[in-house]
Amino acid sequence: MAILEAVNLKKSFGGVVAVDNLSFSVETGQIKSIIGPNGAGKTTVYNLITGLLPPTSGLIRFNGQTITGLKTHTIASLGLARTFQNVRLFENMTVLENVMVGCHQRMGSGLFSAICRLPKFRREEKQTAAVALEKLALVGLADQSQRPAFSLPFAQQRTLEIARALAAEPRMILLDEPAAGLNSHETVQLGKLILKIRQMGLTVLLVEHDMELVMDISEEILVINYGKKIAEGKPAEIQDNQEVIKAYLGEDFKGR
Amino acid sequence: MFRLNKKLMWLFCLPVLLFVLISGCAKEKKVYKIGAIFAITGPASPLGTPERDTVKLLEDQINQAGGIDGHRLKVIIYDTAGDETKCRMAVKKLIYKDKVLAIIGPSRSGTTLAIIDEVQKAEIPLISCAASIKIVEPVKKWVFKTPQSDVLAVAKIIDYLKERNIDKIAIINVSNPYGISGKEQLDIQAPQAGIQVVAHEEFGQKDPDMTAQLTRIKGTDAQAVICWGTNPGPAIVARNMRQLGMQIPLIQSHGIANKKFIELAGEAAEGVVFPAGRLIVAEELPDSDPQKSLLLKYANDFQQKYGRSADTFGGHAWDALQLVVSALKKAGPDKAKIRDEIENTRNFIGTGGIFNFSPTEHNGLTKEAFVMVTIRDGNWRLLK
Amino acid sequence: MTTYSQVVQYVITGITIGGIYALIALGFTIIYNTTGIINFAQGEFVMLGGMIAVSLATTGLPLLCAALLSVLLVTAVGLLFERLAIHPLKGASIITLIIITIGASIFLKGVAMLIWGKDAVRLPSFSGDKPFHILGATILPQHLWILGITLSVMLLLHLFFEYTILGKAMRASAANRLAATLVGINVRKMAMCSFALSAAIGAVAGIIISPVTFSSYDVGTMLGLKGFCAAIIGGLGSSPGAILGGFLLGILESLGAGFLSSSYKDATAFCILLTVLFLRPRGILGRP
Amino acid sequence: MAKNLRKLPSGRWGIAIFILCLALFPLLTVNNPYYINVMVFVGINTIIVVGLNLLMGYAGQISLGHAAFYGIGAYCSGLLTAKYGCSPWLALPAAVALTASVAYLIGLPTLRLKGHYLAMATLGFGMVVYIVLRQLSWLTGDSSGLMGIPGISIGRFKLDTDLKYYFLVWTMAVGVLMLSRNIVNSRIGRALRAVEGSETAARTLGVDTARYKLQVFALSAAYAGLAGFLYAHFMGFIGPSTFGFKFSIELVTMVVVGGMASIWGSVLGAAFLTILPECLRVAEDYDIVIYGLLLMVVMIFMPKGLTRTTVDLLKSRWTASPVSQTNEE
Repeated sequence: MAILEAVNLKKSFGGVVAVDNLSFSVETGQIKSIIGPNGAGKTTVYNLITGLLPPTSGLIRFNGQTITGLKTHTIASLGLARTFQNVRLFENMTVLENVMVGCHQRMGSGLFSAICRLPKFRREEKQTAAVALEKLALVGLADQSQRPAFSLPFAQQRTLEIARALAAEPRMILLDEPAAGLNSHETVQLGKLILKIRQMGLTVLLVEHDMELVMDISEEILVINYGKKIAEGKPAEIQDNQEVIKAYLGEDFKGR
Repeated sequence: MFRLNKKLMWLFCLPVLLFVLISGCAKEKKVYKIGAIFAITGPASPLGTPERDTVKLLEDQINQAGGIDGHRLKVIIYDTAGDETKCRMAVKKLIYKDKVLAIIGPSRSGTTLAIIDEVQKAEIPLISCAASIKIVEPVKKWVFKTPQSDVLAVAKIIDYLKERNIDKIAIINVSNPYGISGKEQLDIQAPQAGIQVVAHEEFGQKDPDMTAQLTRIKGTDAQAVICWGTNPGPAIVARNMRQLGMQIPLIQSHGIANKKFIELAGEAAEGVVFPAGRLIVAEELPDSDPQKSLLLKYANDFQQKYGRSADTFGGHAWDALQLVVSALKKAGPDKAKIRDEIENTRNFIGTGGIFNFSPTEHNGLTKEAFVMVTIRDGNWRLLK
Repeated sequence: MTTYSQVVQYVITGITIGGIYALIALGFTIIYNTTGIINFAQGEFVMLGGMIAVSLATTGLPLLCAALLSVLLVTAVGLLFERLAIHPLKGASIITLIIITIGASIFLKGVAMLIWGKDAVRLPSFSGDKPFHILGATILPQHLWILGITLSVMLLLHLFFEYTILGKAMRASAANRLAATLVGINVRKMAMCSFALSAAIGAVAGIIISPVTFSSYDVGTMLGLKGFCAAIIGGLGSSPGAILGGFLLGILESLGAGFLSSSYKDATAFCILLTVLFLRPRGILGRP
Repeated sequence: MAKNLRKLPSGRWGIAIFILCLALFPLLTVNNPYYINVMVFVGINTIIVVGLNLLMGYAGQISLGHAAFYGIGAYCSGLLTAKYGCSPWLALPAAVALTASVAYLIGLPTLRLKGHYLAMATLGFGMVVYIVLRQLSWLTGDSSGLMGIPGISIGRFKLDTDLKYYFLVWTMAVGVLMLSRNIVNSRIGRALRAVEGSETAARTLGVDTARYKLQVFALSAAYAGLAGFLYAHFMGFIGPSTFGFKFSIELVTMVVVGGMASIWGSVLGAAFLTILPECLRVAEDYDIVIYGLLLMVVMIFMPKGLTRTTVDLLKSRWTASPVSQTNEE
């Protein structure tokens, strides 16, 4: 069953068409990648899915429910989490607090119970901290929990962002170039982490430039250029697709 | 190193020595301390500044003449910036830190009303320099005021209008408590005298242009414009009226009784009529006028010391301080007795008029305290 | 007086005052574009322009000399302000910088009060006070001066930004600070230029308005606020927006005072502002 | 585990010491009502500034119209008690509720605006309220102000001296401080700080940013309403000029000078800028020049505000001897 479906998605900024009549779907439990040259519209697709931008036309269904037009935080609460190409941590908070924000929607206490420190509130805070620490342990940041987020090295900032997204306990996670700026060792670690996430039962959608990572872990790949789909299929198929090679991968990739 | 220390030692010793010296001198007779709070900065500063200057002038004069029964007079002056909160703090400081015997000021009605409770509670006499009638009506035990209330100014203007057979007027006022209170008084008193108010307009304290308001007045059948405000607004009104070619008479309030108005309005000031205390037309008063000599002296002293002409605002402070001083002379340094003396003051000749206080009257003036003044050739002229 | 000629009168008044608002709004815009700061001391430049011109004029200097000298002096103040208070703060947050401009505004106001006292002063009109009539409305020659000089300043600014190297450099650093740095423009120097320029514009506004509305040490606050208001209505960062916003605010305010209620004149101005913002959250000509 | 939750274990001690200082302050001043009086205003301003700091420092929204809420609170309570003979203790919830709901209604359209546009919109709102307070003399009593606002008493016990009022004001101020601290270290507080850090990221994590911004806006207005209540009954008289643009700017200045996103900074900022003008009285006419200059100097040399700069200094000393903070049970 498809957990995410995009139907005839279109987004134009003024005269520029960033996403053009794009349709694709992601199967539950899959790792799927979207690749394409810079400016192909990948991040725009993410912004459309998460509701940060309204599509000009078209539909997005998540888990069978149409989510176009819903507010970002509502979409998030349906079980869709994401990371950002340019890391967006809450720099004014500790690592642990960052992840605790991720737990936000699973907690219920409002302004009043927070003001009064009701027992329910205290209990919930404790549980949340426990969950957050668990997520940090998963990505290997548990020993950094009290550091201010901005003081982490870049690679760890990226993994923290993933932990934060996981804390929302989503059904599906959208990763936006998680390997950008990482060295090869860190990239390998990241690949392992993504696989681990999939094992937990999450669906992963990945936008990435690191072809090695993409080819290694993806089950399916979608290639877009100028906002249009030019190919879709298994990694092996994509590697052999003439259209893709011509438009994007170039001759040197074929040689590899 | 040693030399430096010696210098330092001197630096510390000097103030101590000075203090000993001063306190030694002062031991002869205790200093009488009086507090003063004026809006020296802020929007009401054109009122507060001459008030402060007048008080400083008087303080010097009194001390040069040997003080009050040999006691030096010290007036501690604080700025309220026209702000109620600041004023309240200043009053507290005067009462509890400086321990003054009486307080004069503040300049604005709002600030005065804000400290009445405090003054009543602390049981210290206050002589306000603000216009509103609400300060003394109903009478508060410890609160007096010297400026002629706007009620009296309005009454004087109504008399003038009736003499000229004007029965339709337009009001334009500044949108601060001074202007609004004037408007309210006009609205009350005009109908009683059979005068119809055909237009109400308003302008902001710092508005750059009033032609819109005046154009509206021009569209009515008003026979006179009455403007209630303090500089610079009224000057702009005068100039805008001239610009619009409005021929009907312009009557201003006592808020323009300083030379600045003539300077700002230029030619447009000619022919403007307004009620004012006798100070600004002192020279034209008949010699029989009991206030004349006093007014001339104050005006000359002020001009000499500050190189500016005195105005009625400074006069209010003059009256307030002189009232306190004369009460102090009789009563000595006792707040309650000072209050009683002020309340018992009769026929006190001040700059604002002849004051007659009583337990039911804490302003002590009648509308005779006003004369109607017009501006001719860039100078004030007594009407009639 | 007919309603028609009343309307004409209101509009003419509105245009002259609106011109002043527009000039102040332009000052805001120039600094905002190059530095991202809202300069709360902008009104103080206007005040200084008027006050300095008046005191120079009273020393017997010809009006034109006094005016030019005043503009130069205020420009110097603007430069000094940027050098001493804005420049040293590398990478401070915008709100910090804004508080500094508020401090500067209080400081300049205080200094002006000490130098010139608290009373209002007036510059003589540039060419007499004899009103003349157009379409049933009356105008003072000074109003024409205001309008003429306002429009010329706008034209000069346009030419400056379009055709001079410095102007182009300032525009470039406004459009994209990073790119401007990359092509070798000294962005920090541009910040200095922007302060100088908007101080000069403020001074001009202060001088031309002084014969009509007088100057005093505290005249800047309200004018500054209205200018800010105009800049926001037009769309912050857009020069045509600032001009449009200024004239719009001036005219609507005057019509509001004439036809609605003069007691609520300032309230009218701010209600217009709120309405515009609710309908177009980025101002009329603001970039989305 | 619980240790992890409390960022500053010394926070409780801090509050205890703070309360002790406040309680002892009257003894130090030999009970001089002038100092007590100044401290009352510091307390009142603290309440507003803490609220404004929640809004500015934590939710990242600016308000240049907060004096309006202060005014609405003061006038609401003043009118109810002085004109309609209501008990102040009934007027208090009314004033707080009114300011909060006005803020809520105003916030609905306003908080969609960003940055300087929001600043200008709140400024405009503040101006409109100020003008209305000044003009509606049939409602607000008199153009120069509303007189005869009764004092507060607790049962038979009348809070008729400044000292008694001082304790009332600071009890409320400390209450507000503790509440605000609770909020900052809670789910909502984290959500707010997240909004300040990156609004987009916060939204993708399911934080309904608009809702929390609105809630904090209303809460900070409620604080201002409470402060207005305290002010009105302390002064016994209120005039519109107190609640104008100037005070709104002063409040923002207090927040920034004290330090954004710092509860203690709010106390420091309010105290500094309330006491400073009193100290400058000796300078007479030069006071506003010095005030302006000091404001600039403080911001130039401590761009992060008084508390942040001090804390950073202390921290740089601490980090010299690294202490591992990891603690798991």
